[in-house]
Amino acid sequence: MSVRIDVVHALGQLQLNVSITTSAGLTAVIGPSGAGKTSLLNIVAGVIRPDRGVVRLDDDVLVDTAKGIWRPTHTRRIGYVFQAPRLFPHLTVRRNLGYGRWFSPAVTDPFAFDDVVDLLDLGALLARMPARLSGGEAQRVALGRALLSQPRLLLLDEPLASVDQARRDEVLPYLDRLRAEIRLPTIYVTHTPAEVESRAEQIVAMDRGRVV
Amino acid sequence: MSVRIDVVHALGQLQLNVSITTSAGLTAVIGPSGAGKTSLLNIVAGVIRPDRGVVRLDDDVLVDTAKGIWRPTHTRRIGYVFQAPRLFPHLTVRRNLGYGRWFSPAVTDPFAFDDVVDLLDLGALLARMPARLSGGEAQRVALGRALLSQPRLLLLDEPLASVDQARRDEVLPYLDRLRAEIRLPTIYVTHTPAEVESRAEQIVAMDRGRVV
Amino acid sequence: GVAGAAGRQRDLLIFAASSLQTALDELAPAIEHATSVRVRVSYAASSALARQIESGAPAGLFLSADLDWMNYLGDRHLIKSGTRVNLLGNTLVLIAPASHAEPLAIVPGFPLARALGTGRLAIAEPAAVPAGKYARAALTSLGVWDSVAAKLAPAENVRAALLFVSRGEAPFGIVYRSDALADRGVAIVGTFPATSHPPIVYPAAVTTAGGADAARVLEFLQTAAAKAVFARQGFLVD
Amino acid sequence: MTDAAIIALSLKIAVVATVASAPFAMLAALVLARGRFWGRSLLNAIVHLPLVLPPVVTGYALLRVLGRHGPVGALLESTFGVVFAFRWTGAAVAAAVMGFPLMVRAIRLAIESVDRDLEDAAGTLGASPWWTLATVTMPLALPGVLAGMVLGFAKALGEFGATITFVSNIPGETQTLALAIFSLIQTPGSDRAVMRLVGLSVGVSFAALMLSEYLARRVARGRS
Amino acid sequence: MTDAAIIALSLKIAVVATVASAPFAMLAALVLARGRFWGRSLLNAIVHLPLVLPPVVTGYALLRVLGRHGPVGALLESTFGVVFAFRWTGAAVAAAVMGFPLMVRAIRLAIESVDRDLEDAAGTLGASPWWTLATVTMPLALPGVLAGMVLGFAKALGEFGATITFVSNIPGETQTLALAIFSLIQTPGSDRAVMRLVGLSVGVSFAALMLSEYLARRVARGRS
Ligand SMILES: Nc1ncnc2c1ncn2[C@@H]1O[C@H](COP(=O)(O)OP(=O)(O)OP(=O)(O)O)[C@@H](O)[C@H]1O
Ligand SMILES: Nc1ncnc2c1ncn2[C@@H]1O[C@H](COP(=O)(O)OP(=O)(O)OP(=O)(O)O)[C@@H](O)[C@H]1O
Ligand SMILES: [Mg+2]
Ligand SMILES: [Mg+2]
Repeated sequence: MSVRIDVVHALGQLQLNVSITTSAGLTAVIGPSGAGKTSLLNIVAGVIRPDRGVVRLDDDVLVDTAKGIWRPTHTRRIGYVFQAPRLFPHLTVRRNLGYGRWFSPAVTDPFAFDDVVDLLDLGALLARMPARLSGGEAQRVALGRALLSQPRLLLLDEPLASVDQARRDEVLPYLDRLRAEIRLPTIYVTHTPAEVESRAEQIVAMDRGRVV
Repeated sequence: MSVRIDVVHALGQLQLNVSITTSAGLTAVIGPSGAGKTSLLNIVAGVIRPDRGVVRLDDDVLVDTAKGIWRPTHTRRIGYVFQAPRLFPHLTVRRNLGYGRWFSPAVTDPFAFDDVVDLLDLGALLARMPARLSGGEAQRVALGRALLSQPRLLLLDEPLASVDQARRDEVLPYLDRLRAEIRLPTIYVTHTPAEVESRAEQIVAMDRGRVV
Repeated sequence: GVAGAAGRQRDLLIFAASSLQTALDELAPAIEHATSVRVRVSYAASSALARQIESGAPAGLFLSADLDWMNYLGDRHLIKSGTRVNLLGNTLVLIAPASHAEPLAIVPGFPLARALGTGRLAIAEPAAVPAGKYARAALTSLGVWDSVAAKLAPAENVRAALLFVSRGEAPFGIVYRSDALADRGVAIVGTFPATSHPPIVYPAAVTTAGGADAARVLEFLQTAAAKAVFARQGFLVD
Repeated sequence: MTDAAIIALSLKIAVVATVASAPFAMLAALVLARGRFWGRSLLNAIVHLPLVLPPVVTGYALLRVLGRHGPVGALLESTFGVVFAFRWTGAAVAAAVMGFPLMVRAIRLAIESVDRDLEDAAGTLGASPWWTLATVTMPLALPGVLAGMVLGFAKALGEFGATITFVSNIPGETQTLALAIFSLIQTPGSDRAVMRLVGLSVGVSFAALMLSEYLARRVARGRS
Repeated sequence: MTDAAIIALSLKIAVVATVASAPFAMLAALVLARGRFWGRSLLNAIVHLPLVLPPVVTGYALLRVLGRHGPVGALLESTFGVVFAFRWTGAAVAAAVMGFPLMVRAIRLAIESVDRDLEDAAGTLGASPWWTLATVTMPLALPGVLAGMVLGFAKALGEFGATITFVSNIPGETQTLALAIFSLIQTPGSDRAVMRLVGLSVGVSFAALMLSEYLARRVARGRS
């Protein structure tokens, strides 16, 4: 699957102006704080409506401002792990994890619930409310929730920033496997290029709203 | 200055049971997600009241449950950068930064406002509301705010998790300088031991609520 | 269903002005006994009741404290005009708190304003509530209205005016005799001559929705037995 | 009427008024909190009307519109056989209308304080706006819904002016505690009886408040 | 009284009632939201009382307590020379009391939805609980304070039963729009005049609502 992003969007003083095409696999987005990385993901996910431009997944046009096309967020089937966990505070961890599955159309289920729970070591937390999770625990739940919604594209905004090294070393290979097995393309924002250097098939370096 | 922490506190299933003494300088706290690192800082700052135990800064007893002593948070003069930025959403960046200065007793001001703003590169953000900051920007403001409150002890909970490498490389030496110049002891929680390995005078490794 | 529903023929809903409550509640068992009609009474302001009858309220009998609102229904053919009677009368009295009540002769030009001093005269709302309208007419014909018009404390109804006086908030008030008698906190210091105001009349009529039961109850209310109860409450009966 | 019967009737009216109007109040609150359409200010003003006008006016308007001869009242009667006029159902309508602005404000306030980021997150997980509303926004606004229902219920207990004007003061049918108290106040020498009914009112509302606080605490505890 | 004079008086009473009771409402809301003491449920019940009781009862209670011969009224008169009876100030008191539960609920709801983490953060920066309250909690609860004041103001405009019972219906002194409407509605054939005053009421409240929404939008915009 290829992802085509070609957008212009004003954010206060910053002018976001990005044109990239990525093909299947892992795309890393790196760049200093305030470069516009999160905003770019927001545009792809449908959380921000860009001023101008096009977003396409293969032939599926998600945004085309010239043609007045704008597919609402919930129809895009794009998994998004936000920079903050954004767990639903009124639902247990289990129900947070299950939230996206209501809407996932697939019959076969490559992301089996138990697999994800095991991988992210969430077993002991399932009955917990989000207010009682540690920072890293919450971020892992957010990652699991996105994976379990069976997306066709995964957006990760520093998903491992507060996850410890040991678990990071487990999660990254798992993501690799997912990409390999079900060809789930991933856009990965990070401050730690080391995390993705060896894996990323493409690295997009951003600064001040532009690809550099 | 030495910090003495000897506490027991139940957190759901986890039993936090820590006894450490640190002396002036940088103490790193490392450990997997859910180890109890944040809870430990919360106890020192006065955000959580431990079930049992003692917290002392030199001779200043902050907590002594046996003697019924519990100094309220705001009288402790402990700067705390939380794991999430917790900026005041109704105040501009400038007023967030200045919030703690109302209460800081010092006449001489080792953390000059402009110095901190320059160091953390916040100049362009001063008039901004927190809702319009990127993740890394918000975390830098939170760090600046804590520094500017003129604490006698600094608690940092993964303060650089979403700060990019370049800035990280600037901030860490600055913290070193602060510690050297005004002998500001710091307790630093991190997932990236590399960040502090060369600097920390003491490394506390935690797991499941205990020092290991 | 309230009245008229099959199987409950012997129930009658009466709409009555609030000021009749004490008397009617006392009479209810006697009415039932004499007419075999079980009555339920809804007490409210005459204006509200009249408008409800206009909107199809299932009341069979209307006892108004006010001629105007009975006329209002009459004009709209909502009462059986043949049944309309002036059931009761009342007397208008000047009252003062029982603790310091001194008689005041009510004659043309009597010094009410001076007696009030800086205090206020409690009356029912003179623009709207019947007792207030009578009070205003009486004071006008006695030539003292203008001198007290700026010193009024108009109340929602007679009982509220009574309350102002019995609580000592107002040094004087004008209410019906029937109300004054019922409150031990006030004393009657004078009675307005019947000629000083239009006759105080409580008209009653069977509504167009009302039937034989309503007529029978209205008839009973005009018997000597009923009149004795009304009289004891301070109403005028002839 | 015995005290017990009056209390039972008052409770029935207040509960029906609160429960039946809650969905409409949620809808109105939602539209006011989130809608961006031309007539929004107008809707806002209309919702507040029962608060702004003297209750007698509201009652009179109800009588005119929902009475037997009123346009809506006549229609409801002929099509559905539903009659509000001079029935306890009408008293419930009056109480609901009078409590409506209170419910809407509380719910709206709660909806407005829901974190939009969570709704965005639900969207990326595939939840349509309506589903997000049902599973995220409204559950998070639940404390406001509860607070609104408490206000509506309390108002329903105390409502007097609109009720007596719309459905009169008929013992056993429309005479609630508030109306019974009013009637008694009109009767000199009944201070004792007034105090008794006032005491009952206070007792009923105290019980209702305790219940609501208990529920609110449960909601809050469920999130920590 | 001209319409303009009645409107001016109504506005004066409503504004004074709303502004003067706001601090007390904030205090009560705060105590109910945050206090953990024995009499909390009782305080909660007392705050709700004016909603639960028929307005006439509240007016009667005010007369008993704050009237010239009431315990508090007599004291106020002898010590401060303050008189409420038959004065516009008394009408403002009645309106304030009747609107109080509405204000408290809205403010309390807003306080309860303030993120405690932010208060903790203020504490670590050296802010005492009171200073935190003044600089963090209350500013963040501002939308609720505004909503509460809107409800209180609207209620003050419509208040009738407690006002007329407490301070009577004196043109130019205590006769608000609501009381003027009441007088007219009792008079046959005055529908026209009633409609005019109702129209004015609606107009005044519409203006007040627009203003409040504008302020609320400014508050919200200031945070984004
Ligand atoms: N209020 C609470 N009730 C129950 N359990 C809690 C509560 N708060 C925290 N915990 C649990 O206590 C443990 C320690 O939490 P803490 O936040 O201190 O971890 P941490 O070491 O900071 O982890 P991280 O690196 O993920 O931030 C976690 O397992 C967490 O789920
Ligand atoms: N609503 C907004 N109004 C104005 N400016 C905004 C708004 N949202 C974001 N910005 C600015 O746009 C820039 C890009 O923000 P973005 O969140 O995309 O950065 P980022 O690359 O994700 O940074 P970080 O690594 O710190 O998370 C930042 O300078 C930010 O302050
Ligand atoms: Mg970002
Ligand atoms: Mg932590």
